[in-house]
Amino acid sequence: MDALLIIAAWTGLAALAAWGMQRQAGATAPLAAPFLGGGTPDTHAWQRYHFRPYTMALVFIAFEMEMMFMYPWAVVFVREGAKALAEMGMFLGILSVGLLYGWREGIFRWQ
Amino acid sequence: MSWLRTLAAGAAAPIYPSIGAGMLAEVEQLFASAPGLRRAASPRDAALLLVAGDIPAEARPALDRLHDQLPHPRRTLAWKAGEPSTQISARLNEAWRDLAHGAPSEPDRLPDEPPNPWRGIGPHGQGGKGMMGGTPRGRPMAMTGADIRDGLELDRYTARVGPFAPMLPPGLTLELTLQGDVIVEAHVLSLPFPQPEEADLPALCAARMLRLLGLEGAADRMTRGHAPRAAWIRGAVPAGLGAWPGAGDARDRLDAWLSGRQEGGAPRDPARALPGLEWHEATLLLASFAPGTLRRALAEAQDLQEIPA
Amino acid sequence: MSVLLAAGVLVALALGIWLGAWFDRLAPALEGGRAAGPMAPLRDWAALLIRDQAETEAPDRMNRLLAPAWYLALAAIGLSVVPVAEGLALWHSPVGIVVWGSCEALIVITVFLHGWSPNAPFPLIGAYRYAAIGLPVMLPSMFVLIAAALPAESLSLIAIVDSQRDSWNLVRQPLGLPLFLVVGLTLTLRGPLDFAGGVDIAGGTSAEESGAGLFLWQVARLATLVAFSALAAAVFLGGPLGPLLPGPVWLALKTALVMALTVLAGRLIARTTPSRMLHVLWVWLLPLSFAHLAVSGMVAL
Amino acid sequence: MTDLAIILLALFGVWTGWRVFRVDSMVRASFALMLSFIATAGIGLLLSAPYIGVATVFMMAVEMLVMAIFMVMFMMNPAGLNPMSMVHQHRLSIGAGVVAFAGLGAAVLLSDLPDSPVAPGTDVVAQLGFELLGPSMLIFETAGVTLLATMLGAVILSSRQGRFGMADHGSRPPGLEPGGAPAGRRPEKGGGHGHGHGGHGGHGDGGHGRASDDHGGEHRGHMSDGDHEGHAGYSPDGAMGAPGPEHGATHRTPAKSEHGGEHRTAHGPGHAPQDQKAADAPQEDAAPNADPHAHHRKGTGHDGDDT
Repeated sequence: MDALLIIAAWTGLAALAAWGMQRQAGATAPLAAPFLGGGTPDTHAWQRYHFRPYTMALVFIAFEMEMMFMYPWAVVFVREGAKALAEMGMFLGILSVGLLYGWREGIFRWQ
Repeated sequence: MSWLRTLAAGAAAPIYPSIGAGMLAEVEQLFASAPGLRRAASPRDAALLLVAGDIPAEARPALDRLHDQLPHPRRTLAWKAGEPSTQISARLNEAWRDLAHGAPSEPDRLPDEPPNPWRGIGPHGQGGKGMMGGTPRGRPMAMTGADIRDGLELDRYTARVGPFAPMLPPGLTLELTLQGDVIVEAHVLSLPFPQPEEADLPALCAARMLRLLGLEGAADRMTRGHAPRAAWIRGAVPAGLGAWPGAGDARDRLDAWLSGRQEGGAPRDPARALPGLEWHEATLLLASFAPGTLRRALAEAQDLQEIPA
Repeated sequence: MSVLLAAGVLVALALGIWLGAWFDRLAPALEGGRAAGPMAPLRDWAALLIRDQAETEAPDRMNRLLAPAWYLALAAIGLSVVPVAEGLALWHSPVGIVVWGSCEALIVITVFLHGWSPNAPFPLIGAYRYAAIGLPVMLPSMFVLIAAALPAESLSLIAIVDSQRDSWNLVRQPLGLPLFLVVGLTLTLRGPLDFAGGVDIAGGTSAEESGAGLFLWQVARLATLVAFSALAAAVFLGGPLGPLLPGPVWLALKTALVMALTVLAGRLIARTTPSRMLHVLWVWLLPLSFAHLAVSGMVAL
Repeated sequence: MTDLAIILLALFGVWTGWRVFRVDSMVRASFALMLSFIATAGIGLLLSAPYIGVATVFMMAVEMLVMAIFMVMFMMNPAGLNPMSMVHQHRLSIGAGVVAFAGLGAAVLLSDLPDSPVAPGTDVVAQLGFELLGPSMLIFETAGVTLLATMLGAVILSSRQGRFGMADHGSRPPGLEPGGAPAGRRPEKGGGHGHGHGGHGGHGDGGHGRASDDHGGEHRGHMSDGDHEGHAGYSPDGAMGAPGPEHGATHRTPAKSEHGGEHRTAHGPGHAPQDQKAADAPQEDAAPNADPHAHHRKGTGHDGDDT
């Protein structure tokens, strides 16, 4: 309960500050034009944006999901000792194969 | 709120320089050493527009567009060749103090018209029809094309960048088509403005690259004539970027500048090397040639292209 | 009590923001430039506040307005789980480091929104670049924080501080702080990991920002610097533990130290191209944090 | 008090969930969905499941960001500049929604929910850890293998540049001895490589999928050929091929010409008619399909025409 109150309070305060301080008045067309060093664009900037490391993003999601298992593991690691070490070693070992494969296929860069 | 204005008047003056012919080195020296001035990364962050040197007539419309992109309050100051930097520095500081204390702002130079008429057009008055049609809110939407790296048919964004873009040599205007942040097409619309030889000094050339590598402080230090203090300068430039026979790659050229040597080789048609490069790589590539060398190479390439046509 | 503590956190955050801004203005002295006085940050902010905020063409107005607010709020939430004295935090979360991890993930989203909302090319490039780098940076962060949780046998920051009574994690897990600094540089958009900004994209996500919007964004960046530094101080430098002086003073001193370190690292290390940095993160930093976790595990046993 | 908070969070979750379908912008839709998940996470927090609650926020934040990126990448009108509807197939979705709601509602109302409040001071996270290392070990390790399969699948389906060249050109390892047949298994219908357009490594792929595929795909092979509207060969490590003298004249060709036409200029005269035919045929069905793994399917599908 406290946690939710704290989160709500900080978020609310910050949003109020942002709302109160900023005034986005309607600008004239030349003032609103996007900055291109004096140049002009043909189209809106919003587009089907080509996000280059898309394969990386997919692998990242899988890897991150796996990391979530490690938090509870960390808590009992010292108490469980070698068993915990072996199990997590196996788990991480399996997943490192995925990373190695990704690295060999060259996904960790702009496609 | 007069206390706020008094406080603001004591701040460094936020300036966006539009650099014309012959003033590149002087503007760089000004911002590296004059007190109380701050070079803004974009005109949105600036209150003063410094027009340094002569701006050719072709670049005037671009200058007007740039001027209108400074938020209010704003003011323009011209810096003609021959005026000592202490004097322009004092003028800039004074102009900022005036503005901070509520001096009137300059009005727009261009008419208040959207790039395309849109109000009241379309089923919701947004300026377009269907999913991709019309000019919603004044501009059309980007359309698809094949990518040159992986062939995905995503949108192509075409825009003209320059002649006063902070990441390009002053005067250079490129018509670029981007897919994401990768350049898929590049054409030179105008050449960089001619600059005196001192703009090609190794220290200044190296400082320009350092700025692109995020080393603002080290770049200022080099501009003032000292060795930079920073880590991973060479390593940050990708090996093999901008390699030309006889000119080495960008990293070699930066190396040469850092050790005080002029780089020797010149590129052939550097604009042709831009497609396929990611934006940061492209700006590094252009900055890895001295302004004079780059201007000559671009001019030669333009001459070559005009003959067969 | 909680209200008092919350007020304390708010004051500490405000002071930290000012200190961080001042550090930024002191740093040029290292490079032979001019160091500014303690009033300089206030003057800079005033200069932003007296100027108008320019609207862009067809922006996502709501997200543009609120992105700085979320950034600021996330910094405050992250700071709330840091113990200010032994056994005392505003938010006694049993999963403090996971809360911090969530704040990291949401900060990446906030920066993305900040670059997306103005509908302009350079902010958009900054937003996507940052998303590409910000996502994988979270992995070293998770490894490092999990390594710190091993000897504490808990995910709570209070327990992690408590576990450092004999020796700080800085000593037991020497790689932790350097790796975590990478995370800090990313979250506070600084130096080698400031892929949301940069001269090559005219300031990136902030390229279209002016006036109060830019002010709030800069303040939020500094607030995140404070939160990150306080967390790093608690995880690696024993937080409020220390002789003679009261706990909060120790925490403040250590936080200031980490802030100075982050500012320095941000200023002195070059930023490479995003594609190369992605490679460095996955191929070098990730295995390094793997190794860090393995070694910390051995030491903890 | 807790009940009230749960009700408020549930209402917030439903409202943001509804917003997902009412906004025009893909980015807003993704992050509205994220807020909905965050509300659920808040309920988890109140139900004494701090780890599950906070981890939900963590996971969903990351996933919704990636989802937003992909939605913007592949959807028309991603920012909603022209008003649009996110809702399709009304009858079917209403039906599915009602069935799902009734089913889940029935499950909640009819099942015998446990009523044993967690004693204060219980270390729930540690219990979760013991569970993972004890009774649920098999599940946990299976999850590892599943995630590995996910990672491999993601790489195989979406990455175009592999170790041995472009995925849609066969991407086959080199021969075991110099000049030998490619190692590894042959793709069922035969890859583009090794089909006898001597010297022109990839040109046999004119028949592959969309013309645009080759357009980008042969990039590597063509580095020195000077076609493709004048880019001087990008190689993946950022190295620039030196633009040779033959880059001259073809460069100023406007980029938006048909792909087929460009190919004619690019290839030698001997190849032209064949390539033209091959490139035109698939272009008919070349709807702007941006799905990365469509390349592979289409590529192999059209391969037969050429060989």
